[in-house]
Amino acid sequence: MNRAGPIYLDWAATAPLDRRVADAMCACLADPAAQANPSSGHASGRAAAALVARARGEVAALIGAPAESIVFTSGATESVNLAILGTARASPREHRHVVCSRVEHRAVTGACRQLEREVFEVSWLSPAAGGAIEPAAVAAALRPDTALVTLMQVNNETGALTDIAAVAKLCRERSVPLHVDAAQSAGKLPIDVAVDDGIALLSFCAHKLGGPKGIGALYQRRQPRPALQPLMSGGSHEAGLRPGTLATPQIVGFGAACRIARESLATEPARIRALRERLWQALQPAAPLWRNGVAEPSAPGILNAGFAGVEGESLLLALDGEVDVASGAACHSAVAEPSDVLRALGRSDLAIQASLRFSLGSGTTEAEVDRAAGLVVAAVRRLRSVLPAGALERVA
Amino acid sequence: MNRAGPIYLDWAATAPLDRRVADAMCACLADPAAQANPSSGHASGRAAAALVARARGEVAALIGAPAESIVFTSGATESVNLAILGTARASPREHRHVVCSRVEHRAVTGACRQLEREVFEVSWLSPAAGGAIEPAAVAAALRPDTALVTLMQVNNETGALTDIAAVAKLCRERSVPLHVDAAQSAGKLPIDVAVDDGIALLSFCAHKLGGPKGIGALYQRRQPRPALQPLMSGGSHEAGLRPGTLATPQIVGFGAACRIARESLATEPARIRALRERLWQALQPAAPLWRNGVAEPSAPGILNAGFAGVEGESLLLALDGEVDVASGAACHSAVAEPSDVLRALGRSDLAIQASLRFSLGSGTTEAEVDRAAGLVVAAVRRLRSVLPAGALERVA
Amino acid sequence: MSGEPLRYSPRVRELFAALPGGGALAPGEGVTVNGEAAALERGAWVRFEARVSGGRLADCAFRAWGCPHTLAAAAWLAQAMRAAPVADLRPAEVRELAHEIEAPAAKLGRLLVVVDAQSALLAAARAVQ
Amino acid sequence: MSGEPLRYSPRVRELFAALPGGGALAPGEGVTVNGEAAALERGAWVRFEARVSGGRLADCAFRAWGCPHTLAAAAWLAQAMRAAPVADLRPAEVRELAHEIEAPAAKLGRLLVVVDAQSALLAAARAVQ
Ligand SMILES: Cc1ncc(COP(=O)(O)O)c(C=O)c1O
Ligand SMILES: Cc1ncc(COP(=O)(O)O)c(C=O)c1O
Repeated sequence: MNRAGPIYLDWAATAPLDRRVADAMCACLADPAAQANPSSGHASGRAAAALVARARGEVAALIGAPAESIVFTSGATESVNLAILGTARASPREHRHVVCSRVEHRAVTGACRQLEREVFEVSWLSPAAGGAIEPAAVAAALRPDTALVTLMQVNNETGALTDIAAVAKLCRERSVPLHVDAAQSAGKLPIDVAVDDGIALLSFCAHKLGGPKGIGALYQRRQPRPALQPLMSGGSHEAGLRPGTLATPQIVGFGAACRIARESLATEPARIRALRERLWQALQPAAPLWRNGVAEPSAPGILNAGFAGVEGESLLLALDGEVDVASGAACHSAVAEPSDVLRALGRSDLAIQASLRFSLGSGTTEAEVDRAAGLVVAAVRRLRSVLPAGALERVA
Repeated sequence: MNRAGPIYLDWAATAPLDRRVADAMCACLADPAAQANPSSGHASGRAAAALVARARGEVAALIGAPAESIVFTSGATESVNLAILGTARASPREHRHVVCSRVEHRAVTGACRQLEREVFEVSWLSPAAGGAIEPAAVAAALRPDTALVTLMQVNNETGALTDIAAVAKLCRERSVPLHVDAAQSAGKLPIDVAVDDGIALLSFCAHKLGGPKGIGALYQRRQPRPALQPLMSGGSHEAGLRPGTLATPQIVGFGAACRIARESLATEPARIRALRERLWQALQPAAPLWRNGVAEPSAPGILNAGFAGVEGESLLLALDGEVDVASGAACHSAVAEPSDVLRALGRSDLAIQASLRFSLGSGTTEAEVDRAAGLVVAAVRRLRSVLPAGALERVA
Repeated sequence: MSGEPLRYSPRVRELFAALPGGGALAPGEGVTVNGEAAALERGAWVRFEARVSGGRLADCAFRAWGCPHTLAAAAWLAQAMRAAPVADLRPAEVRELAHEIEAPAAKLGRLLVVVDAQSALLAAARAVQ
Repeated sequence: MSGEPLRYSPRVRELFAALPGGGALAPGEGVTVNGEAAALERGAWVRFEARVSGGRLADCAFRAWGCPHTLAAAAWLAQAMRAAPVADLRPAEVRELAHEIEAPAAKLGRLLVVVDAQSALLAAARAVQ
């Protein structure tokens, strides 16, 4: 982000577009030979289709998948909806049970609630204390009529990491399709669907890993191939699963971002994890404070911290224009709605209000972390300096 | 398109990105201040949201709508599916009838067929001889239990123009929501939903009018506001109708393309219509030939013509690399599938095979039209030169 | 984790940035009184302190936990009351307070807490006269 | 209006571009025979013409309506038969023909029409010997 602007610590909401990806996209946007509809059979259409094919291979390679197992969508939200609604609606009549958790993204919980309005029964798993879902909890929830298990690998609010390999093994043994919401993990942690072949479906998107907004992928395993009912009609694009003209420059950008992310997987997670712990240390002068979710196992780039006695909206305004962070609560209206995820971890509404999610990414530097921590500590102290006596202990 | 490459006459499949749109998008892709998630409340998020808000106004202005009536989607396919499935599924139980036509795009016919698999009955209107739907046919199909009328303004294969103003008036009088698929007309013909206020929903996308692929809009009238059930879950974006992180650069490009299209509406349709008639004249040396659909009323840029005695796949290969045109048949497999639209016009399968859709756009020049016609005439003559005696009369 | 953009009037931003009168009362002559109100579930906890001297609120300070509007309203009221004769002071009208700092309707519940704290302060101030 | 990219082998592209032997027979000595087959619903109509002279197909030409594979196959066969002794000629095997020009399996039905036309030609050629 702009060096002159706020320090950007909201990479889990979206990553700024990688400069190399922007270059690849601009070249494609301006290239006369890339303009046709990739579905058109003529020479210009075939040139565009070749760009799509190459990018499809790069996207697939990030997760160890063959190119033909990737369905392009408009983002993780669509991938997740297609995976969940599509699998459930295509499943045999006697399979009417779905396993999900209470800490999933709203795209997942929303799709599962939609299934509840249809004929499905959903088992809502609670996370362990650290925020991850225990494979044992999944095992206990599986039933002969389970049509789908859907779990996130990394929680977008706490960074909690679920042992997807173990869940995949379980699902493979029980022949239950597993859908993984990898929006927060793809490109940030190694994933290999060839190894974890219990994963039947996996959703991710470009903009969380340095690619463009508005493009996502759904991985669909080949063998055995989970049946999917499309969300929309309109043509035979994407193996009949997802109609609509393919967005060549978006796909090219997604491919470039996946290639870059893959190359950086050997070093970036450790670098970012170290920065996160540096941030946590640098925030200590704002004690009393706490961490929402365990330190490990976790995604490298997410730190969710709460500051006793602090009101969330005021903390955000105190940081406004200086540090871009996410609140523990969604302020859709005047009264902020405490995060369901943090509630599932047993946090009080006041503690949730007093929490911030800091998320770091490939562009984050030590200097940014240090400056941001200093600004947060100062803001917390200023707000505490006017607290009524007893409020520090009572609120959060 | 590349001057050195094929002559591009497939603007109805997709328009090459307008250079000014590409510039606006590249600026946005590279702008540090435009990178955040427009849904984020922090300073960087608000900066992105301001870009989205401006573009929303430009997109709305193209069709005479207020900004808040525009829902951003991934394209016309999604808009159409959201409009049709969304309205039908949200309609009162006693409204279980939908009016559609046989010449709609596959996104529309597919969505209506999906409704038939649910609890709906669909009236499939046949076009008049010229390819348009008569308002009288709509009037005759309306029933007390009609939940939705869905019609395209301009047919993507023939360019036939349906009198949407008359249909809108009818629907308004009968209080039936009308959805217009304007993918081929928005930005190419004037549309004003403030005047034609019988239009309850209107779908269009950016890439048909010089904007980026992968972004579309659904107009939803405010008063009365048609109820819509979303296709996906995931958040309160777009008034709860369409979840997922907004793609700022895509939206910025869409806005720029709509502004440019609106400014050119006074002159471009006449210029393109004249080019199309020039093309039709220049093709006459390939007689016997015919026009699929009437010359007028029609969209300016589409000419669908058939060449007696010519096999479609061979004609395409003869033009391959020289002229990018669409076939009258979709060659999904070895045996080309004749277009349903041309079938609905009463064309034989062989006549459909022998047809090409030429579509012109803002970048099309007289020189291109003349050269393309010359190439087509030469190709037709060459193929006819090896025809068995009698074939010219028998096939097509 | 996302939400509506933060929208604050310039007046709120200004008061929030400076928090005039926030914290402890400056030492001085007179009797110290206070008034407090809290509604944690509504998101506000406000305490006013004042020194009453010569029939006036010689000084007035606030402490608060709450959103920016709450803090701004408390700061504004503390300033407005300063140096005023206790006899003239009336609890603020919530709507006028909201109008003064341009708070949205959804924040009225919190501003009520501010006014409740002010009422308590004024009662205490009248009692020591 | 869209579809799979056109995929043709270099051999098909070459034959299609030149259409060697397409159209009328060059004038010359001998008896003219022909063989024709058509299956419009399958998308092919092929007619071979040949001059038989001295027990050989002194010349051979084709006419066809059909897809590029059909035209290429007809052109290839016309060339292959040219100058061959009529007695030695056998109708092509559809699979060999497909292999020769690298036609996909889905096109076998059309190539059958080409072979049917060839068979008719050969029968006619044998009859005039
Ligand atoms: C875990 C998770 N799943 C799904 C999504 C949805 O992604 P998008 O908004 O790009 O569709 C997000 C993004 O917030 C996420 O964090
Ligand atoms: C009439 C019509 N409707 C809908 C669409 C679908 O547009 P998209 O592929 O951009 O989603 C098209 C594009 O082919 C069209 O011509």
